[in-house]
Amino acid sequence: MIWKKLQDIDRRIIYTLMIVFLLYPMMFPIGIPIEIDATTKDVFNTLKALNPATDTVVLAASYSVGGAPDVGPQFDAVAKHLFELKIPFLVPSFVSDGPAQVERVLARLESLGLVYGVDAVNLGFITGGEAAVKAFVDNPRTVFIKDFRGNVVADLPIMQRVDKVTDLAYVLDFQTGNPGYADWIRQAPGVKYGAGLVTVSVPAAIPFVNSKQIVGMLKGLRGAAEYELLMERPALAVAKMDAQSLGHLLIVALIILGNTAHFVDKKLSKK
Amino acid sequence: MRREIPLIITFVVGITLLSSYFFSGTIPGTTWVLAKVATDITGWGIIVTAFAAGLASVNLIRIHAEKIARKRQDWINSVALVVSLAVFFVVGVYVKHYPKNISMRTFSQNIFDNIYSPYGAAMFAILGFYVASASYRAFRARSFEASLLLGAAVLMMLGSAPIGVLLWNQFPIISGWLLNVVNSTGQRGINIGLAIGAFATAMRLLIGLDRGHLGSGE
Amino acid sequence: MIQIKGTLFAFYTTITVAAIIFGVLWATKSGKIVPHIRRIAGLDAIEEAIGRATEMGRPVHYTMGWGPLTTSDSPQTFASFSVLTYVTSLVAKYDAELIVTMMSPQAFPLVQELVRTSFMAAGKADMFKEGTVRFLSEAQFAYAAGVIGIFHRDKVAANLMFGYFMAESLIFAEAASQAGAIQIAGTGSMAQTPFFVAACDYTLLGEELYASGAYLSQDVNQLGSIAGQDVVKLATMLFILCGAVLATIGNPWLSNLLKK
Amino acid sequence: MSISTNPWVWIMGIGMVSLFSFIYKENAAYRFFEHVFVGAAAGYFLQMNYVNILDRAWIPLVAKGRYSLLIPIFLGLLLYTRFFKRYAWLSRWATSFMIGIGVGISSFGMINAQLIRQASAAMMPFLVKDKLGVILWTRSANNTLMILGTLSVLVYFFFSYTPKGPVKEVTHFGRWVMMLTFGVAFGNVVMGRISLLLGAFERIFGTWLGLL
Repeated sequence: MIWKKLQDIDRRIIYTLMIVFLLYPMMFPIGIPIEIDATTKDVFNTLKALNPATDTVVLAASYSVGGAPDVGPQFDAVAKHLFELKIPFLVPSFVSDGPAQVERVLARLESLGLVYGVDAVNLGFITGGEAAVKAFVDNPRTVFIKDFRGNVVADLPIMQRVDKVTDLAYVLDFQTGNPGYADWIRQAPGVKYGAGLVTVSVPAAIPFVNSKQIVGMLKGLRGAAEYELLMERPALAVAKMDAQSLGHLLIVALIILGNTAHFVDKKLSKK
Repeated sequence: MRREIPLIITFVVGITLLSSYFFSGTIPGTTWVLAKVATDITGWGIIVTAFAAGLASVNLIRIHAEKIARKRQDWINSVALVVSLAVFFVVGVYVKHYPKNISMRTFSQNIFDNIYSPYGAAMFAILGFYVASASYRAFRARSFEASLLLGAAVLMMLGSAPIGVLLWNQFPIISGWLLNVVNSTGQRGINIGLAIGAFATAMRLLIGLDRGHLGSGE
Repeated sequence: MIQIKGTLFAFYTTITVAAIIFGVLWATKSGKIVPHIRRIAGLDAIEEAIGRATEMGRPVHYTMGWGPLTTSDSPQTFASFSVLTYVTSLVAKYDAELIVTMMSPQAFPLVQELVRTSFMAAGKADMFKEGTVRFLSEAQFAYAAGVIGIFHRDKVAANLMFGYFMAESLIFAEAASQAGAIQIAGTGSMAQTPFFVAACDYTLLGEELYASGAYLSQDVNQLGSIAGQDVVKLATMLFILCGAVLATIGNPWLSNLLKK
Repeated sequence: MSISTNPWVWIMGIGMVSLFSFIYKENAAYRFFEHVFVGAAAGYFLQMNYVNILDRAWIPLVAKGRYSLLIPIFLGLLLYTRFFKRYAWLSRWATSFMIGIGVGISSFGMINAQLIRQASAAMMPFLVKDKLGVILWTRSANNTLMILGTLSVLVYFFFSYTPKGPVKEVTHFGRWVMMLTFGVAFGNVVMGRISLLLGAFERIFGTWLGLL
């Protein structure tokens, strides 16, 4: 009987267990150590090797508010890193949620001394998905007419550094789906391209990392945690990794329980 | 004519864009630069899409207006929908035209930060629960194929969370192998198939062999 | 016009692949080839699902996910049109109720037209109402919130998902399963297929989505195209094998050719 | 930390909890906030599209005299002929224009980025040797597995041929590779999904209730 019941635990019990297992380590962190992936180091080292005098970077904000918990911390960490390295960056958004989220990050950096329009610009949102990526690649300087704050883009000092897409030292694209790495790979084959991915997109992107079409990749929240550790500034992302671990354990335990119940029950009913 | 013109439009636009990936320079017999024409066309697509969004919203509003007018069940919710639609639209448009009005800008950022953004995050986060219930429900080793799915999933979970390496230091190595070798293999095979299928579909549309989307010949 | 560097091989491949597909298609049209498509269980199950919904007196829900028209994922939308045409004709045949929810404003007018004309073709023009095809939201999770609300309020008995999906896939699949709906899905988005496989009753894998139009309609153009795709696949396999053999003996000829 | 006194944060917190409550049961609170959210998103996007029309069509047309923009504006307006039965067919001009873009933009990428690049990535040597000519067995085995696995998956996708005999075995192997792939993808995603939940908890239990 009990085995039959265990095969079919009410999903609400599962949900409640999830809440407990995740909330506990968030309130009382355990401090499980984190190893750093090579693809994260690629991003870090690529940025570190750039020259602030000549190089300009694109941080594309293509992450939706829904996926922001997974990707937003990556953007925060990298933007902060670029600010510390004094490398100017353009932020175009290819999803409509982008600019307002970027605004919050930039405001924080401005309070630390970032000069808007010189060190960074929030270019705003351009609709059209892949077509918009293509439009940006064709004309990075003129495709955005006014930025998110209503300035004329062409007049900003930072834009004088960029004429063609090949003037960009690195494009790092933070994405929760569409448009994403596939669109960039198709539309901008000549550009050094790195991706900040929502965890779900990672397996599908691996073949493109292996074929070097993607150079450097941050994998979800864990990627952000690793990046924070590389910068030696552990922040929010690192704090959440404990909860991740316990959540995984719970799910694995549930799967094992369900399967044990399934087999024991099958054996018992055969007798 | 009613069916020919749309087919011609699709063909001309499609061929122009496709050629722009292979060729540069001017279109033969004209002074038009191919790359520029292609950029213009994709830009126009953005504008047409924006008009389409208006059309679709009319459908949404009509359905809910009808609910309100007939006082159907849950009509209060339809009122909530229409009101929040109006607020977001009006505030956004106002801020666009008067970007220097600070109090309106703050209000606009507030409704974004406290309604639109967290509600989206909440719906997305529901996946955290669903991924747990789906794995519990679906991952039963009922058949050989199901066992493969289950085994790979569990090994991945143990390999990717920081705790996995503490349980057994081989977990990340196994999951790394699964991700880089097995996963690449499967993805590659499926991707190649998908590319061929998608290309064939696109070609049929380009030539005008698929015209189901044009409706019956009225 | 000047050839852009590095695209020569892609150019000839495009021409060749297109030529193979159209060649086989033409041969099928003229009756020289008669392709038989192997069984695709998920597509056979559609009729059963709609039949069951009819018996229960509850609606059938159809979604094509993001339904883009102007991106590289648009072929998935076009494949979904074919499935929807078939679904609509079945719904008309059984006198069931159909709800199509839309996230894409681009595809919305097309789908409205498609469903309306399919009902008309079945002689059931009155089955099409303003609420049959509902645009919910362009925003991914607002759309998801709306759809799962409909699952529960309208007590959907069958949930059909064909097209381009992102993260919302599992929200739909789990919520519909809790509402007790039978589910069939097919997508070309690699990242979402696992969720459909885990949570739906039937799932079309990868390219099967692109074969569904031919399978369901038995339209000669589509059948010919499927046969052509098979020839292209065979050629690709031989190509990969040759490449692997050449790489093993250290001959770079093919990899150099690819860079042209 | 203590509970928030900011009314905006309360709107956020109550809304989020109500939307979450769906996982236990569909209820009135969910329904209300679902409608608020759908409305908000619709209004937000409508506004975005208004801005797009203004910035990309109207202003360049009026201020810079770029008359070619009359074409997309005309096509966009044609979509609205759907409200007039007699002229509804004109809306197909606009939709076929969008389809043309989709066809043109997807074809090259499918062949170049997906077919050619992925096929060439599969062209690995069956045997890998190091500089001294010693065979690296693990890498060789991996490569062989990847090549044969990719080919088996492709065999599974033959539609106009019903597999028999040994070919049937190959399609089985192809399916196994795919099942493993899906398992990997699913397992990998669990982590990402949990981080979303953590993000939401941070807002509810941290920002709103002040417990974190």
